[in-house]
Amino acid sequence: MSKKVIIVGGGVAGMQAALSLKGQGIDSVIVEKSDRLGGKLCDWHKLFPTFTPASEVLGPLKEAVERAGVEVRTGAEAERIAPDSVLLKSGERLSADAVVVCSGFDLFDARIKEEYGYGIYDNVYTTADIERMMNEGAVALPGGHAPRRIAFLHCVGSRDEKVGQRHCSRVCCITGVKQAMEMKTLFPQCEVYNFYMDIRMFGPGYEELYRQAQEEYNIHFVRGRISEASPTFDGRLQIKAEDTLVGRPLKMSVDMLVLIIGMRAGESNGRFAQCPGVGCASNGFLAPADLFSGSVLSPVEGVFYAGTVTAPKNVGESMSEGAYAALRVAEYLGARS
Amino acid sequence: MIQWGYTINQPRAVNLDRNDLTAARRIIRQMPELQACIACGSCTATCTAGNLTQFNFRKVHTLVRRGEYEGAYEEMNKCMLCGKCRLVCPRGINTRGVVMLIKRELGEY
Amino acid sequence: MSMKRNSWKEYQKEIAEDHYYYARSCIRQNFFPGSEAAFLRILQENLSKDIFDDPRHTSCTGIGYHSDIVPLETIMTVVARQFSLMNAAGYENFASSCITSFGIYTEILETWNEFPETEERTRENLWKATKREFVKPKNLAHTSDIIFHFREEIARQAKYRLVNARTGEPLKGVEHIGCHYAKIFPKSGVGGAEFPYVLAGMIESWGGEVVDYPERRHCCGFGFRNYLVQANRGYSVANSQKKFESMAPYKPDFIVCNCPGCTMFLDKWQYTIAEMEGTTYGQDGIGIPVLTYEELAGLVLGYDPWDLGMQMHQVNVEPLLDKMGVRYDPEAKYLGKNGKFIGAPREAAVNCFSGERLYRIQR
Amino acid sequence: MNFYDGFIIPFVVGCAVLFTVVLYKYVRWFVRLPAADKRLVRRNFFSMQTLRGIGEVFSECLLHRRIFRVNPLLGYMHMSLAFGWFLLIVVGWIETIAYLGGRLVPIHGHVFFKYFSTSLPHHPVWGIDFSSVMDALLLFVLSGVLLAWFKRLRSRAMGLRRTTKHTLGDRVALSALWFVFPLRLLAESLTSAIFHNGGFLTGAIGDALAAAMPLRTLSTLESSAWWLYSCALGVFFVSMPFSRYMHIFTEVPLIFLRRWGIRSGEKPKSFDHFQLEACSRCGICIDPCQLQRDAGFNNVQSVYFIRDRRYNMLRPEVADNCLMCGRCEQRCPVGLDLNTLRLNSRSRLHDTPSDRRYDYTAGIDRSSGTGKTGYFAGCMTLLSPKILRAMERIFNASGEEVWWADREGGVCCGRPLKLAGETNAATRMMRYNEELFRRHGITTLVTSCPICLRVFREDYRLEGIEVLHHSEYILRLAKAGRLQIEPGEELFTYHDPCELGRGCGIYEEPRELIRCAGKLVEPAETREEALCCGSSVANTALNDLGQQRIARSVGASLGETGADAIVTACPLCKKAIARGTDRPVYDLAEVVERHLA
Repeated sequence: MSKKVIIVGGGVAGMQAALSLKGQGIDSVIVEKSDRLGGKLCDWHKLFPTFTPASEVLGPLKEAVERAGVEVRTGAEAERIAPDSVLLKSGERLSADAVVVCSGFDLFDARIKEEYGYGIYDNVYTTADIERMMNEGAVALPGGHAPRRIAFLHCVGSRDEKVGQRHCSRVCCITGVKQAMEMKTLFPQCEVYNFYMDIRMFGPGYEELYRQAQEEYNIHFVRGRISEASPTFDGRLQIKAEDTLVGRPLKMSVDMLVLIIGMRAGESNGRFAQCPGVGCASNGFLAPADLFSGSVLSPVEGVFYAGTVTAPKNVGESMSEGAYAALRVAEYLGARS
Repeated sequence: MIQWGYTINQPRAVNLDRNDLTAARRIIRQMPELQACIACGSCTATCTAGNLTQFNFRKVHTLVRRGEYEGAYEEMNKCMLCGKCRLVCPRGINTRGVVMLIKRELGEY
Repeated sequence: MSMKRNSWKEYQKEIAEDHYYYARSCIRQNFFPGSEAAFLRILQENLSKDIFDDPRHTSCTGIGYHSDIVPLETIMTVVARQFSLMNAAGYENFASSCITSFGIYTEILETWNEFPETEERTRENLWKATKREFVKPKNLAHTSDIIFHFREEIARQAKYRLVNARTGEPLKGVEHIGCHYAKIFPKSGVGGAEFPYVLAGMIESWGGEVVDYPERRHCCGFGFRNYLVQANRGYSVANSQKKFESMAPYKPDFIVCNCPGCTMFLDKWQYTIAEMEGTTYGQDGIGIPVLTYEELAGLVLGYDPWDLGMQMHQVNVEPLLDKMGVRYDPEAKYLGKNGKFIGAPREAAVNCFSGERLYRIQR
Repeated sequence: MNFYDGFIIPFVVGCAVLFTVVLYKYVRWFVRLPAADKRLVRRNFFSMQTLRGIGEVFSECLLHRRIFRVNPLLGYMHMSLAFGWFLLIVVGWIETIAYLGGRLVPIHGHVFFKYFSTSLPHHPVWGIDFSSVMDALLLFVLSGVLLAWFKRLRSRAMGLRRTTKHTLGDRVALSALWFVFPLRLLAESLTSAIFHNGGFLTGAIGDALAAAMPLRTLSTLESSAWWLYSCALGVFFVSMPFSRYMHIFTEVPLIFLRRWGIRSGEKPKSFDHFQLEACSRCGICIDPCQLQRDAGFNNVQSVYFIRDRRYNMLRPEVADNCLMCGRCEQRCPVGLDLNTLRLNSRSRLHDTPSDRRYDYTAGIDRSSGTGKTGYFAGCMTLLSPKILRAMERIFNASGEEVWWADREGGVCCGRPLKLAGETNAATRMMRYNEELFRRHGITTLVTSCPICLRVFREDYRLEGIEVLHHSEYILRLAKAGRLQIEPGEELFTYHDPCELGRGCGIYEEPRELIRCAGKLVEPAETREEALCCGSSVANTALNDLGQQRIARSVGASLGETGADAIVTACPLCKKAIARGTDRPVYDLAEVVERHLA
């Protein structure tokens, strides 16, 4: 009798896990709460640090999943998980031999940082908005004219105790750099300022991109967190920060303020953590068995993790974890039969 | 005549709307690598002049890039051009060239 | 503004409907003596509420506390005594007129909440000092919260609205919120810390238009130590100046504050700046009238401006009165309750039309 | 005999313009010489120097001896043009005199003698067949012209990888020059075709032409050819004082002034004009320039710097972008003080009054130790603690008591500032250090930094204090038996620091010390020809990438020796070369320290 694995979440990690399982002759079902596969990457335009279109990563992956004949159940949201089953919101219970949780992360809701005026002033955007506008092919101000000055603010919803987000979301620094370069390419006359607390360029080619942004794209990096944004008389925004490197307050008006929003733990993590043995780390992400050899294992046998459900990760890391989780699932199932 | 006993303090904020950034842009155009400064401060740490006075190369050029030119020329005149900063700069910035450039561009401030 | 209201909804604050114990403000009753009387009159006469003005209560000693003169233990004991007086009078809703006091009360209540042993010590101290005990108030509100709470009722009774009587255009009002109102605990203010709605709500309900200007959140510059030490006053006035420069392009018709200190400084610093630098920020080269919310409510309800004590302002309020169409007797401005002339201030640059300055402006 | 024909006008006008302008320039520059320079002229005018100058003019201006050293073919080209033309003029005059005796002949007489002398009997005078002699000389010059054309096509064959990019004026003058001699050949041949008065060359060509076309055609062509010849000369003469060909004359006064002891200084002065306009833009300075061959800069070399300065279009990007390594100066056939000229240009661009600069150094003294021997590490050595430690051990081993001038941080020696052109300010730092040295009563000053060494020797007033580079000092200790250096088997190669080698002439001492400690192998370009590490403090314009490229190329060339380790004697060179090689790079002191007995 063939074994069945349920994969919770059809983002890149989930799809890769399904494919890798298939490669080992194990069937799986992807349970995806939205109506399409791909997760948040569907809304992304280009990927750092190479400016590869997200579709070039997602397209082949989706096709492969389709070709492999993996069963995909969209519009199905998992409510509870257990090593042997997944309970859907609809009340249906799917039985399984193993469960891989790839439910990803949630984007931080920038409205919570009221002082930046997201949702209050028209010219405050999030990085997700920028990607959406890029996908729609039109980045422009509400009035339709080109921005003369753009400010990016790093760490919105990351490393911020005031909003209960102590962790670093890792990928936002490089996202901010990437988008700053994209904006500079779109609007060469525009001045782009990135306000940061620390710049954390952890990945291959990231530091190089950062330097390129500084040196070739003339993007200004100011170390200091914007404290507040307020509207100006001419419909722009005034922002205030401290230029901590010179120890002086700094203020300026901008046409666009882009909040580089972080990753917060998926809202479903709490529900999944009700499975005995499964638990969340203090930052709300699911805690793996250990951070080294067991990064894709939950403390419960039969429940596996892959991707950003355990911590902020980039696309490549999430996919690698998908493949690695599949390997560990196969070992687990093999040992049981 | 009222004796106030105080005067109105001028704002300390670097106001990028009011500052004239023309000279800063000119400097960056001639020395784009200056933008690559990550403010590690090793230049200031090793600075021969900085060990004898308050001179802080990193701070001065950062202020200049923000359009705060006042005093930059005088500050840069404290530099001895010995070149230690250039040897320690992890980003390979031509620091001595920056000193010369800022002095050349901001002589009138 | 609609979005701001959304954010305000997240900061709903419970405000008692009736039966308030009134704690006065040192600054307000000294510099805007008509305001507190007006508040009591509005509550009692217009809104038919029960509010107790207890002659036995004291200063909260907040200014002393913020000037490092009064220790924390002392001020906690003083606050405990106020609560004890409230209990004795049979009230459980505490209404503070002063923002500094309001901040003190919220901060101390929160401290007691987090550190119950502190509360215990305060009880002991109060007992030792006065042989009193106390129960914490059920509801703590700033008096501006209460006016905000009844703003629609006041609007219904309004005799004047915040519109230009001649053109029908809404008057533009700058609302300035005292720092200690919600910046300490956003949940303690109506609308939170970033987009407080307490004064904006009044202005909107009474027909005016709120100005959202870049330095809206900035402190007026009082800052206790900044003002109390003469040599530091330059910092204090610089803060107000920053706000004035930021709001001036919007051509506001008035400024309304809920903190007595802010009202005083935004009013008096305009005089100072005009005298020192010759700069004024209002229309026609004169200052911007600065009002307490009680005065604003009083004007809307048709109280006589001189009964509201508005002759005590440094910046003349007549331009605002004229715009609103308020009827008043210019001759009666400096007449006391007994009809005697109380003396008039000398002309000041802040009240002179530009070009006709009586004083040479020192630079 | 009549010496007039319409075609002489371009030549005469050209000559007039040429001599007027040249005379005006020389008088002006000479008058403006500083009094001290004029005194030197007066004092040395009647001395052996003047005679030696004549010799030098002959060997350099005419024979171009120094260019022969760069490349014999290139030397021949320059010599044939210069000496050949000179002989054409001299022999031309002799020919004129031989035929006409003492008769007054106009200036163009000898130039167009073939044309005007058709009425004279065509036979040897004084037993000399002048026609053939002149033909031989013309052939000599033409061979040079031919080589010049060849050089345009294949400069490499003549020892030049790159040649100068010329200005428009230069191109006009050059084209005119190229046409002068072929046109002369043509004109004389045509004349001899008609009058049969040619020598072996012009006569032969003339006979061939006479056989090929009728007399009428010949005489029309003859007149046109003389016109063209005269025009070419005229154009060349007019453009000469404004183009690079000004060097033909200017090198002569330059040689004499230099012989009389006049030099350029750290501030611009009138003598600089003689140097600037004596540059022939031969381009020999381009190839040795590492900024060109490694860093890809093609507009900053001495030839372009001098050109830009001469035409008042010198920009800081050009003036500042030079390592001042001295490699081009070493090769310059005119012997120009290229570094000094560069320096005083920078001084004009950057120098500022320095009334209060470096006042903050007043009263600072962080020196330590006592001893008659002082050690000045210099800023760069302070960043190379291995050198510092090695020096300390060497001092200890030799039992020397040392006064450490700047171990805890000091004031820069001032040379970097001076090299950047801020000579006034640099002086203030020099005075500070001088005072510091004197206060501590040292008699010997040792430094491990050649940059400091050079400024101590050239600009400091240190009477009574002997200034030594650590290579000289350590060698002296070794020779005096105060240090025992044990020989090893390691194979070293040595990089000559610019400031130490070309700058101070110290080549032997470091090598001798290395040989005490191991074996020494020389790189391809060494001693006077040694490469620069690329990080020279003299260059404030070169970016990091440029420095790295040069370092890699130097590292490669040192690596080619197959040595186990690279030794140098400058902390800056050490750091720079280490970036460009995977071999260990040591300072001389470290090598000695490791081999101390």
